[in-house]
Amino acid sequence: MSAVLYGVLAAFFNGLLVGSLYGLMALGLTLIYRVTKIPNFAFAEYITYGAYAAVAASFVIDPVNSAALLVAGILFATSAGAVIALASDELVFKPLWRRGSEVLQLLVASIGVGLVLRYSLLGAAALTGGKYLEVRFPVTYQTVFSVGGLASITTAHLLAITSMVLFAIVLHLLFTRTRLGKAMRATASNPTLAQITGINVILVRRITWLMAGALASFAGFTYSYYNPVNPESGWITLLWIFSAAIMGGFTFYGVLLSGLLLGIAENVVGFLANYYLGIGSEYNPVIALVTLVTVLMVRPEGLIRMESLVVARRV
Amino acid sequence: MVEAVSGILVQYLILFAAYAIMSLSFNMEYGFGGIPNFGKVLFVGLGAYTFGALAAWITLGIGTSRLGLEIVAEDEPAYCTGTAKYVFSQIVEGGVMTPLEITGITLLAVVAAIAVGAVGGVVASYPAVRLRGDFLAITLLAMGEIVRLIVYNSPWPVCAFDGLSGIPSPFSVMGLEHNISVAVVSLATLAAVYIFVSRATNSPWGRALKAVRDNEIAAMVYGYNPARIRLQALAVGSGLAGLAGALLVIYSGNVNAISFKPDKTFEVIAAVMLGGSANNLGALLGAAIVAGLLVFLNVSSLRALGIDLPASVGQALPYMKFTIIGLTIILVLLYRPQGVLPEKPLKTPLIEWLKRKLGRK
Amino acid sequence: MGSAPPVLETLGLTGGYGKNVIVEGVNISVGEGEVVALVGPNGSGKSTLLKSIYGVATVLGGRVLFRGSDVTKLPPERKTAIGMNYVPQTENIFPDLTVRENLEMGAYLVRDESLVRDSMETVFSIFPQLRGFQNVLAGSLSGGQQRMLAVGRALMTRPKLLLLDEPTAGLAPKIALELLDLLVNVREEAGVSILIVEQHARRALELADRGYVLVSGRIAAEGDGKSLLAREDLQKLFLGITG
Amino acid sequence: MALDARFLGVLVVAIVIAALAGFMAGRAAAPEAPAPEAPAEGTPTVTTVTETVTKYIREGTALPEEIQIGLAIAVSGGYAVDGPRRLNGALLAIKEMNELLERVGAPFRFVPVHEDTRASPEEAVNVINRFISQGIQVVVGPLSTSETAAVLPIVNREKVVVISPSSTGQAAAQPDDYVFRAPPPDTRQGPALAQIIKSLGYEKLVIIARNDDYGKGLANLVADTLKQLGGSVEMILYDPNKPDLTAEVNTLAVKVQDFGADEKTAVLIIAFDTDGLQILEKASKIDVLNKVRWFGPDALGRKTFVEREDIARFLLGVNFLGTKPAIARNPVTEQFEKAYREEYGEDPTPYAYYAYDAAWLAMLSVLAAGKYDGEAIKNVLPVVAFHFIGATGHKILDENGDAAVADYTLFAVVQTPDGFDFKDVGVWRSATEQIVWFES
Repeated sequence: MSAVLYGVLAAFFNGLLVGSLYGLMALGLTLIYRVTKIPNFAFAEYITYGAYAAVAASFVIDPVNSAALLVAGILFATSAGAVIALASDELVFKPLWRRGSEVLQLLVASIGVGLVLRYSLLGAAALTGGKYLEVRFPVTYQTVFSVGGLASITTAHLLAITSMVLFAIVLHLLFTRTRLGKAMRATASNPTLAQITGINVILVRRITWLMAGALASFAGFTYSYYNPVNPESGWITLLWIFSAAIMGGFTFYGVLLSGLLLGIAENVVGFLANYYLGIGSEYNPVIALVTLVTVLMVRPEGLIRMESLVVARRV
Repeated sequence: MVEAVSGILVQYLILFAAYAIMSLSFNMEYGFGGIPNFGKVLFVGLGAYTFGALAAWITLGIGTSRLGLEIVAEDEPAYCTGTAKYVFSQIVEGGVMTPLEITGITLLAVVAAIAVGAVGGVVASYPAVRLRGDFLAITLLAMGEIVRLIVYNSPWPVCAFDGLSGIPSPFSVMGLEHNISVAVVSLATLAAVYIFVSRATNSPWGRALKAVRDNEIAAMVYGYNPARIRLQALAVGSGLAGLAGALLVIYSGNVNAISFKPDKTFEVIAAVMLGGSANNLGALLGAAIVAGLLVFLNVSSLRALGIDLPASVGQALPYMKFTIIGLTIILVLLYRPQGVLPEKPLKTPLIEWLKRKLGRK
Repeated sequence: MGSAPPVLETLGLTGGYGKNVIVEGVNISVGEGEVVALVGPNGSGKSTLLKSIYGVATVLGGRVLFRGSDVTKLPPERKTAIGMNYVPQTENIFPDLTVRENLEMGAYLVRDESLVRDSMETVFSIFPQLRGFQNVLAGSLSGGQQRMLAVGRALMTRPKLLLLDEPTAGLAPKIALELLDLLVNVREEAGVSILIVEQHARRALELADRGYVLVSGRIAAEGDGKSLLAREDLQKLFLGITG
Repeated sequence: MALDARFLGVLVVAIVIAALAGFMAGRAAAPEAPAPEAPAEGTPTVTTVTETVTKYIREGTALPEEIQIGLAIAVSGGYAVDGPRRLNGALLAIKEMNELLERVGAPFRFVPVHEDTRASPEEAVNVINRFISQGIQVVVGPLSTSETAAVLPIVNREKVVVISPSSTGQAAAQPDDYVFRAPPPDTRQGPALAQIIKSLGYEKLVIIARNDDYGKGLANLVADTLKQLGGSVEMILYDPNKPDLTAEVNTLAVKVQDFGADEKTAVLIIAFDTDGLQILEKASKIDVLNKVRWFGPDALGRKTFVEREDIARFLLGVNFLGTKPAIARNPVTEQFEKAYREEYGEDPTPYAYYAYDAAWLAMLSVLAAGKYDGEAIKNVLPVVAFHFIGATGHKILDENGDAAVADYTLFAVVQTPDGFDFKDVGVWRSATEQIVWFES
């Protein structure tokens, strides 16, 4: 096989990994959006905080014991993300929601929350000597197998892909099969009525934020396992996360699919464009965004429509 | 001290005017028309690129021929070269061109910036007719990023990541105090834009826009064409955004795509939300708050005001600035949910007075 | 009304929103198995009275007794739990859930699966139309079907008392009347007492055992449906509303 | 340690003052004339130098009590990671100078005024305008060439001196202006790198570089020179703000493979911290990229790279060779590294050295000018620079006001008892166009 074919294969593998990361990150965003209708721009910061919390685990656990450290990293990350997500809802979003704020107000509030979180972390990192301006989970990924010395599948691939697929399935089942999930959807659909029917909407909301925060920071952990993370990392990725969520029509399977599509479009098309047309890889993000816009123009409600997964359409 | 304060005040007024124009245009689209134009910065950018490239191109063309120079540029516009910067500096200092010529070029480029912005708005109305709400917002945001990434990476139209710099200012050529002149012109422009936008939003067209926002079907019943009204709103709003972009370039003398990240859109949206959506005075007030926070929450501005921060606080201020902006947004939304000035039929004395004045003509 | 306490009794109930008083000093009662209609001109506070009883609006004074015990201060979901249920005038279904899921959510507080299945069967037997649409999103049902679903959802908790807030509002007259007729089935099949606010006053009073006329937040008249309809001083009022 | 710092600081000031005296004396003569009284020979005792400084200060100057040094350094928006470290370098210099001033009883202090330009030329203009209205006459920053180019017309108009600690692109190279740049411009490092690579026998080069003024500018210069020398070059430019760079590394591997991945193929990486770390880590896991030799410019000489064992091993394995535009390490370099570590608990990054030097240059020029005035500072700055040896070595400036040293130290990765470290292994002499290896 020629180098180009290996290159395409490598780009595809890489697209899988990056796409899974986008998808994984977008799942939590989708969860929040589905239940509370908030397009949460502060979501990016939960990811960053998760990565930082994962790294903080290495202060407690000796890095030599990598299995324990991995577990501790995940625990630290998810609990930190869950707490921060819940706190941002309790302090900001819930009071606004009670007042009946419109979507754009909630969105702007989330930008405010994001600014506070991001710049606090940035300031803290910069003013404590700079060692934490960039962090990396001490256990890093390993190559599992490699094709032609070029394309390889690593433990990061396995982690990102499995966890994304797993979480997407779990969330989908949660929403369609369980009492809690249906209560979440009911709360999203008609909060007043949900309350009347005896659903504890406040509790449902809290569970939602805890889960979404934990998901976000799990993604943050995965990210720091794969790449170095700085206080702006989540923010930089946010547009991709939103793209995956919107393109997926805010359905969990849709997010999975569109995350992968974005990742693969960016990498495979980017590689081919670079190799054959000489278009620099600095244009790769453009490819992903053009994919997003094109998909939305053709299918304005996203790749998978929300109801089509839940039920048969009305005849 | 007085000089320091006035210098910072001048910067504040310029940024206020630019943000106010952007806010008024976003407010017209979103507040009155319900179109969440998250690509605002795209149109500001289009205006800036157009203004910068056109002004630089014409000025350089005339300048080089008068100086008897020839510029050879490969793979990039001539105005990106070092020689071009030399020519520009000669124009400012050496009287190579008359103030009238520079002013003419500037005005022409401003008109072009508005026109290109408006055309961009027409293009953006294609998704705006098809998509709603969050989907539209993200699509426009993505379109903005697509354009920004391309402009940032390609030498055309504004010299890629280096940016186009040193564009001669008509005020410097005229021998005026540059920043003060820009402030005066910006405020005058803002006044004109404000009158235009309030008249537009109070006109039958403005009511049609609101009708489309509140109930599209009802609006259709009354004979309005929602798609057409959205297109008009986006075209006018984006033209105004282009104007704001041109003003920013006149002020700084340079244009670089990196300045047009989505953050700027968010600042504008925050301004409108803070001031009060669907209220033009609110948009002004919001812009005043946002520009104020951006300009005054800095070590040098505070020093100019006689506030001397301890060194440690000074070092933390660049970070605290945005934390404070974030907190302000949150607190205003929590305690003044409709913004400082809520939506209401516009019948303020100032506007009534202006209307009478204008009506008499 | 016999020795057993009425299902619902209000004693000098004053209610409204925030500090705004809308209904004042209202005394009404609903007996076991009774259908009671609440009629009156627009803006007279019928819906607010219902909401005050259920606890969605603010109770500013007076008491609400449910089967003899004071439930004035209970939050709505607790009232649901003890056998009272309420169907709001609008937004009374979960549009993004299927018909089946709507009914399941109606029985959210019922933990016993078999009870839920039985209740669902009851609902389908009252509203046979819904059976075929079990897996359809509620939001895509027709207006009349949505109202049926709303009532069906409320029946899922097997309530003793159903508070219906203008179940026919916005429906075509023919469908509205069909729905009202079905409500009699509801009483038969589910053994529930009903307090109904209705704009089709004439038809409602014909169906109801008793009725109250509410004017400007106070009870202006009460009695059985037919006698109320017969009263001349009220004729204009009913004609005014039924159109 | 404190004594060392003061001693070195005093030494530098003494040199400057001597230079100033020479400059004043022979103002009409060639300004770059070396200072005759410079105490370069022999070591002056602290006492005598302090006395000189004290005398000079007492004799009265027009300097205000608080001398503001503007620091227009981005600490967010793409510079979030390295910006604060460069800022720290500058702040350290100001702190050292103030300690010295206190010691000699000077009635004035330097006050840092830092603002974040957010790596945006637009905001850089705002910051400079604020600095100007606040009366600041000398500014350290901005970092990037685009920001520097944007403020250039303004500072020329307002006569305020700007010393960029890290702009190297051509866009800000202009003669006779108020902009000075501490690092040597790419125009020197680029060709030097190409010649070094060619002289070691490599003819096929794949460059992976940041698509910004620094990366692309340098990459183009290397490519042009190498092509002139008969080599072939492939280039991969990436957006430094892109969250993930695996695609770029894959493309790099494919291009290396296409070149044959033989003993004539090499890779040149032009990256900063975050991106560099990512690229090296991912490259270390690809076989093909382990087979060819890697080169890098000064920015790769960052301690972080050798602190990560996997990356250090990779760099050692691919026989990494870096270039840095400085004469061999000098006492100032070591003193700076020591002080920086003590102050901030980590090693300085490459451009923190330049920020440190830029701040020293700014302050010394203010002292040398004897008044806080941009025009006066601009006039003495080249002379001060000529007599200045900083943490990055000698700061002679060229006609554009940019650092003009043209020799490059070559550094490699070595294994030490404690782990890995960088080691200077040779020097590239631009005059002879030859490498002189330190050891055989």
